[in-house]
Amino acid sequence: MRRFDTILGPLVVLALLIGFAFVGDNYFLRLATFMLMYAVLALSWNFIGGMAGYPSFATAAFFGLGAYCGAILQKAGVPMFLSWAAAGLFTGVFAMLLGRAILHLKGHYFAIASLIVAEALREVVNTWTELTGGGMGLNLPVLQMDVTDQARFFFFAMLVVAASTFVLSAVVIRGKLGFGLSCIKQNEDAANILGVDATRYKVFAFVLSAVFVGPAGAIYAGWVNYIEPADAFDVLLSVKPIVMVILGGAGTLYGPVVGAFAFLILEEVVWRNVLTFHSGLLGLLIVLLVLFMPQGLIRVTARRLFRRTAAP
Amino acid sequence: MEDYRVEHRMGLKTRRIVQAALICAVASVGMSAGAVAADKTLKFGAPLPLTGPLSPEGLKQKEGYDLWAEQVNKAGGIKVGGDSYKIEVVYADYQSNTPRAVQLAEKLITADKVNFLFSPFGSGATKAASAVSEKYGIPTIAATASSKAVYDQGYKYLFGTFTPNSTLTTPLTKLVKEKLPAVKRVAILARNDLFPLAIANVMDGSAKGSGLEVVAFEKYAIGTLDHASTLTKLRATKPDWVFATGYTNDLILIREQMRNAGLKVPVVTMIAGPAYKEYAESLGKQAENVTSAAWWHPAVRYSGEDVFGSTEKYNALFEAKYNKVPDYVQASASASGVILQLAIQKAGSVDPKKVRDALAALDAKTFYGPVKFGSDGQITSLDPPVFQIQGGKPVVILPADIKQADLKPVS
Amino acid sequence: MSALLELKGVSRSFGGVTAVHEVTTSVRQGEIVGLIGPNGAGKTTLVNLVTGVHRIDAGEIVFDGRRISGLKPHRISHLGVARTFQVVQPFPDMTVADNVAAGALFAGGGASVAAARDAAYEHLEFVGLGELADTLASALTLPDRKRLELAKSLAIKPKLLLLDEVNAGLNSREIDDALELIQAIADRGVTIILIEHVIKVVLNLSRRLLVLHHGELIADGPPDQVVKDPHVVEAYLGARFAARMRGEPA
Amino acid sequence: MLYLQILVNGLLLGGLYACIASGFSLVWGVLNVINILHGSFIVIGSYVGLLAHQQFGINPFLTVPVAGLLLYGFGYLLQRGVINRAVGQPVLVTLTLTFGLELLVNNMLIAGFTADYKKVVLENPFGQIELGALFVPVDRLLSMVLALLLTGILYWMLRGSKLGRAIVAVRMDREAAALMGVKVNSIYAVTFGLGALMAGAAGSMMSMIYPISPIISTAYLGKAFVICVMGGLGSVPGAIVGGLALGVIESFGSLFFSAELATTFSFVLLILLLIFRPTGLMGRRGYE
Repeated sequence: MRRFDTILGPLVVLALLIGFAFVGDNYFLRLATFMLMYAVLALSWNFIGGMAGYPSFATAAFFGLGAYCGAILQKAGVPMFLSWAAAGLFTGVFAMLLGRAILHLKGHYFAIASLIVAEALREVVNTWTELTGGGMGLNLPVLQMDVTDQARFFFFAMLVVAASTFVLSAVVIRGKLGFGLSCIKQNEDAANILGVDATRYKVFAFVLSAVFVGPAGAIYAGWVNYIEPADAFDVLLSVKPIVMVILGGAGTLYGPVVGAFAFLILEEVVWRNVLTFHSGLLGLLIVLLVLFMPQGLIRVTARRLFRRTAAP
Repeated sequence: MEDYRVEHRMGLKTRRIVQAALICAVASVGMSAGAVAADKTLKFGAPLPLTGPLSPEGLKQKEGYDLWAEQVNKAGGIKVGGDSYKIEVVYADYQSNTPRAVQLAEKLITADKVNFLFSPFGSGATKAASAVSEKYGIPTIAATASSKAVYDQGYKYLFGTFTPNSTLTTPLTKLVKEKLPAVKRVAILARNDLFPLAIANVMDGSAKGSGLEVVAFEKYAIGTLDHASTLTKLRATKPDWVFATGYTNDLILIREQMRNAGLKVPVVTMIAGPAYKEYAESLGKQAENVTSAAWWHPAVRYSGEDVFGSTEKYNALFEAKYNKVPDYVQASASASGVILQLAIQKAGSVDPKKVRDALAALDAKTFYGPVKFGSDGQITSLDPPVFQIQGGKPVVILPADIKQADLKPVS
Repeated sequence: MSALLELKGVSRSFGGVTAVHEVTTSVRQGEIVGLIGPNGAGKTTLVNLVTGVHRIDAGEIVFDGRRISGLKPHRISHLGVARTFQVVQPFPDMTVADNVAAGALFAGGGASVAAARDAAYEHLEFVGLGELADTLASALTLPDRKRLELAKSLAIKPKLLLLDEVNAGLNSREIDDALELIQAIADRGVTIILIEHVIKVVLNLSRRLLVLHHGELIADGPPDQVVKDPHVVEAYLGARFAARMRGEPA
Repeated sequence: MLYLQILVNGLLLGGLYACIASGFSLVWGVLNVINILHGSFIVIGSYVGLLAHQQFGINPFLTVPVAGLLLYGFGYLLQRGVINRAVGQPVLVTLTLTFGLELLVNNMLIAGFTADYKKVVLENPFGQIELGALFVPVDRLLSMVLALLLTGILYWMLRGSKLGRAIVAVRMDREAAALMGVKVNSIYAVTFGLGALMAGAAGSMMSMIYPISPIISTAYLGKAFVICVMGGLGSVPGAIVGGLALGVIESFGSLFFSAELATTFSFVLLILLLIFRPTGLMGRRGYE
C-alpha cells in the first residue's frame, strides 16, 4: 500500500499535469506554470526551513541570481538549456559559499543575514548597469514559437524542475540526510554528539534549497521575457514559499506541494474579488494561518485520515 | 484574475446576470425589429499597478481611463458602421510587479477576451508587456512610456502617447541658455531607476549639446532617506543649475534638503514632481520657481475632434468628476482611450488588424494635442510644455504660443 | 591495559575565568571512573572538552591512540566517544526508537535508516524501553528520558561513555535501577566516566575517583584513599558531604 | 570643513535613525519578536502629526506625545490580542505573523490615506543655523535632540523604574522573572506598547522632515534592521550607537563612493558584521 503513496500517487498527478498541458488554454497554462514554480520554491525552502529548521529568507536571492545568470548567459548566446543548468550550478555554488559563512548563525541572526543577502544582491544588480541593465531591466530574446507552444514549453520546463525537486525531496526526507536534518532541527547540540556532521548537513540543505530555485528563476526569466532587480529579488519571493510550506505542513514531503497549490488558488480567488485590498487579505490569511493552523493542511488532514483508518 | 469594472457597485454575478438578461432582451427586440443595431460591448484591458510603490501612478491612469469610458458611454458609445459599442475597461492590478503585469496582460487577452489593451505604467513594464500584445496581435496604447527602447523593438501593435525624453530637456535647456546666460554649470542628481535615470541621461546630453558644463552627475539608490551629504558634495562643485529626477517623495526631500544644505542656485529643475499638485502642496514656498517639463499640462489649449472636444472641456469634466486638476498621467490615459476610439471609428471596424492600420495612419486633433505616430509607433506630433511653479501653481513657460509667464530665476 | 583516554595538561578558560586548568590523567580500557567535584568545579566543561563541544586552550587529548583535541564533536563521536547530557536532550518530535536510531545511523556506522531502526529496538530492549519505542520522546517521564539518553549513547557503539549527572533528579530507587543499568553497560566492555557531584552514587560503581576543584585535578585514586585525602576533604567533602550524609538520603 | 559638514549631516541623520530603531530594538530584545509592523507604526505617527497640523495648525513636535500614546494603546492591544499567542514560538512563526499583520495594516493605511505623498508644511519653517560654511538645519537638529532625549528617557526608564527592571528581568530570563512574580504577559504587552510609542513619536516628529505615505514604511523598517544589528539587538544604547554609526557611515559613504552605493555599502557591512561579530558594534552578548 505504501507503494501507492510514494510512487503511484505522484505519477498519477504527473500524468494529469501532462494531460492538462494539452487541454488547458494559455491562461490556465500560465497559472499552472506559476503553481509549479511556487512548488519548486516551496519544496526548496523546505530543505533548509522545514527539515533543518533554519529560517532562511534567501529564496529571493537564489531566484534573482538564477534569473539574472540565465538571462545574461542567454543574451550572450549560450543555448537556453545550458544557461538554465548554469543558473542551477551558479546558485548552488553561491549557496555553498554563503552557507559556510552564515549557517553558524542561529534564529533571528540567520534570518536577517539571509534576508539582507537578497537585498544586497538586488542593490548590486541595480548598480551594475553594464552587465545587468540596472534599473532598466533586462530583455531576453523572444522565442520564435507559436504562442500556445511557448506556453506549453515553459510549462514543461517548469514541470521538469518541479518534478526533480519533488523526487529529490522524497529521497532526502526518507534518507540519512533528512534524518540528520530533522535531528538538527530539534536539537543541534545533541545531533552533533550523536555524530551528525551538522555543519556539512546544513550547508548541504542550504545548497539543495538553492539548486532548483536558480533554474526556476532562469526559466521564469525566459518565460516572461523581461526581468528587473526589484522583481527578481522581491522579498515576497522569500516569504511566499514560507507561507506555502506552513500552509501545507513543514518538513513533510507533500506539504509544500499542497501548500503551493492552495496558495495559488487563494491568490487567484482573493484577487478576483478585491482589487486594491488583496495584500491586506493575504496578510489576514497569514495571520489566521499562523495562529490557528500552524501544523499545516497535511498534518490536519493526515490526522483525520489516520483516525479513520485506525478504527478496525 | 483581478476583475474590476467601471461600474463595480453591483456584484459581479448579479451584474453578469443582468447583463445577460439585457443582452437577451435587446437581442430579441433587435430580432423582432429586424435591422435595428444591437448594443454591443468593446472591452479594453488595463493592467495597472493599483497597489505597491507605483500605486499613485496606477490610480491616476485609472482615473483617466474611467473618465474617458464614462464620457463615451454617456455619448452613446463608439459607433462603427451601423453598430454602437458600449465601452468596458477591464482592470487588473499587477501590484507594481512587472512580470505580473506581463502575466495579467496575457490573462486579459486570453481569459477576458479584451479587444484592445492599455499598457502598464512606465517604460519598463510597457516594454515587457508589449511582447504579449504583439504575440496576440492586440492594438495597444502606451500612456506612460517614453523611452525609445520601448518603440525600437520593431513591434507593429504598440503605440505611445509620450514623445522621447529628450523633447522634455532640450527646449528647457535652450530657454535657460537664452534667458539666463550666466548659467553655465549643471549638476544632475538622479534616482537610479528606469525613468528618472533615462531623463537624467538625456539631460546630460542636452546640457552638453548646448555648451553647458555638467559638473556633477550623481545617482542615488531607491529608498534613499537622506540626501544631505550628496547635496553638500554638489554644493562644492558650485553649480548654477540643479537638475534632479525621481519620484515625488524623493524630489520633495531633495528640495527641502537643498535649502538645508545651503545649495542656492538660479535654476532648479525637477522631473516629474512639480507636475503633480502634491509637490507644491508639500513644499510650500520651497516649490517656488522650480521648473519642470511634462508631456502635457492642464494649461495647454487644444481643440479636438474627440469626445472631450477641447483641453478646457477636459479639465472641466475632470474637475467635476474628481474635484482636482488633471496632470499629464491622467490626461495621457484619457488620450489613449480617445486615440483608440478615433482609430476604431476611422477604421470603421473593430478588427484588430484594421484598427492597427488606422492607428498607424492616424492624424487627428485631440484635447491632448495633435496625434500622429512615427513608424516606430511613438507619437511625433506633440510639443511637450515646460512649466514653472509660480505663486504656488504651475504656469507654462514653453512652447511660446501657449506660455502663461516667463522663466524666472529661483533666487 | 593501555590507556583509552589520555588528558595531557588540558586547559580552558572562558573570558578570563579558568574553567579547567592543566588536567592530566588517563583512563584505561574497561574502567569505571568517577569524576566528582562540587558545582562549578569544571566537570561538565571537561566533558565538553573531551567530546569536542569546546576547544581546548592548551594541552592535548588522546583517545584510543589518536589525538582528538581539535576535532569536531561529530568526528569524535564517530570514533566511539558517547555522552549523556546533564539536562536530557531528546529530539522531542521523534519517536523514542528514532531518537536511538539517530545515534546508530550517524556515529554507530548504520547502513541505512531501516537498519538503524532495527538496531534501535535492540538498544531499547536493553535499557528497558522496548515497549515505549513508538511513542514520542516528548511524552516520556524523566527516568525514562534518562534511559533514552543511555540507549542513544549505546547506539553509537561507544568505547567510552561519559555520563554527566545521569542520576540527577531521580529518587533513590530510580538511581538503583540506573546504576544497575550502567553496570550492565560496563559489563559489555564499555569504559565509563561517571560524572557526579553526589559522591555516594559513584562509590557503588567506581574503583577509581577523580576529584576536580576550581578546574584543577586535586585527587586521583581508589575511593577509600580519595575520601581520606586532606585536599579533598578540605575543598569539597568537609561540610557538604557530612551534611548530606546526615540529611537527605542522597 | 567639508568633512565637518558631512559629519554633522551624518550625526543629524543618525539621531533620526536612533529614534526609528530604539522601539524596534526594545521589542526584539525583550519579546524576541521582530516587529515587521514597526515601519507602519512610524507612518501612523506621521499621519497623526499631519492631521493635527492640517486640522488645528499644531506643530508636529507638540503632537509627539499624542502620537506616542495613541500608538502605545494600539501596540498594547495588538500584542495582547494577537501577537501574544505566538510569543516564545520559533522565529519563523513570529516573523511570519508580524509580516502578515504588516500587510494587513499597511493596506488599511493605503485604503484610508491613499498612497499619495503628503508632508507637513510649516508656516514659518525652522530654517537653518549657518556657522560660516557649516549648515545645520534647525528642524533636524531639534528632531535629533528630541530623538536622543526620548531614547534616553526610555533607557533611563529601563534602568531606573520598577517597570523597567521588570522588563529587563523578563528579557534576561523569562522563567526566572515569572517565578519572581513578574507578570510576563503584561510586561510583553507594555514593552510592545513602548516600542510602538517610540515609533509613533518618531513618526510625528518626522512628519515635517519626510514625505508621508504608507509606502515609505519599508524604508523605515529596513533602516531599523540595519541599526539594530549594528548596535546589538535589544540594547537601547545600542540603537543610539548603531543609528549614529549608520548615519555617519552613509554620509561618508555617499561622499567617498556614490549615493547609489551607500545602501549597498551598509548592507555589505551588515553581512560582514553578522558573520564576524553577531553581537553588534557594542559587543554585547546576544540574547539567543
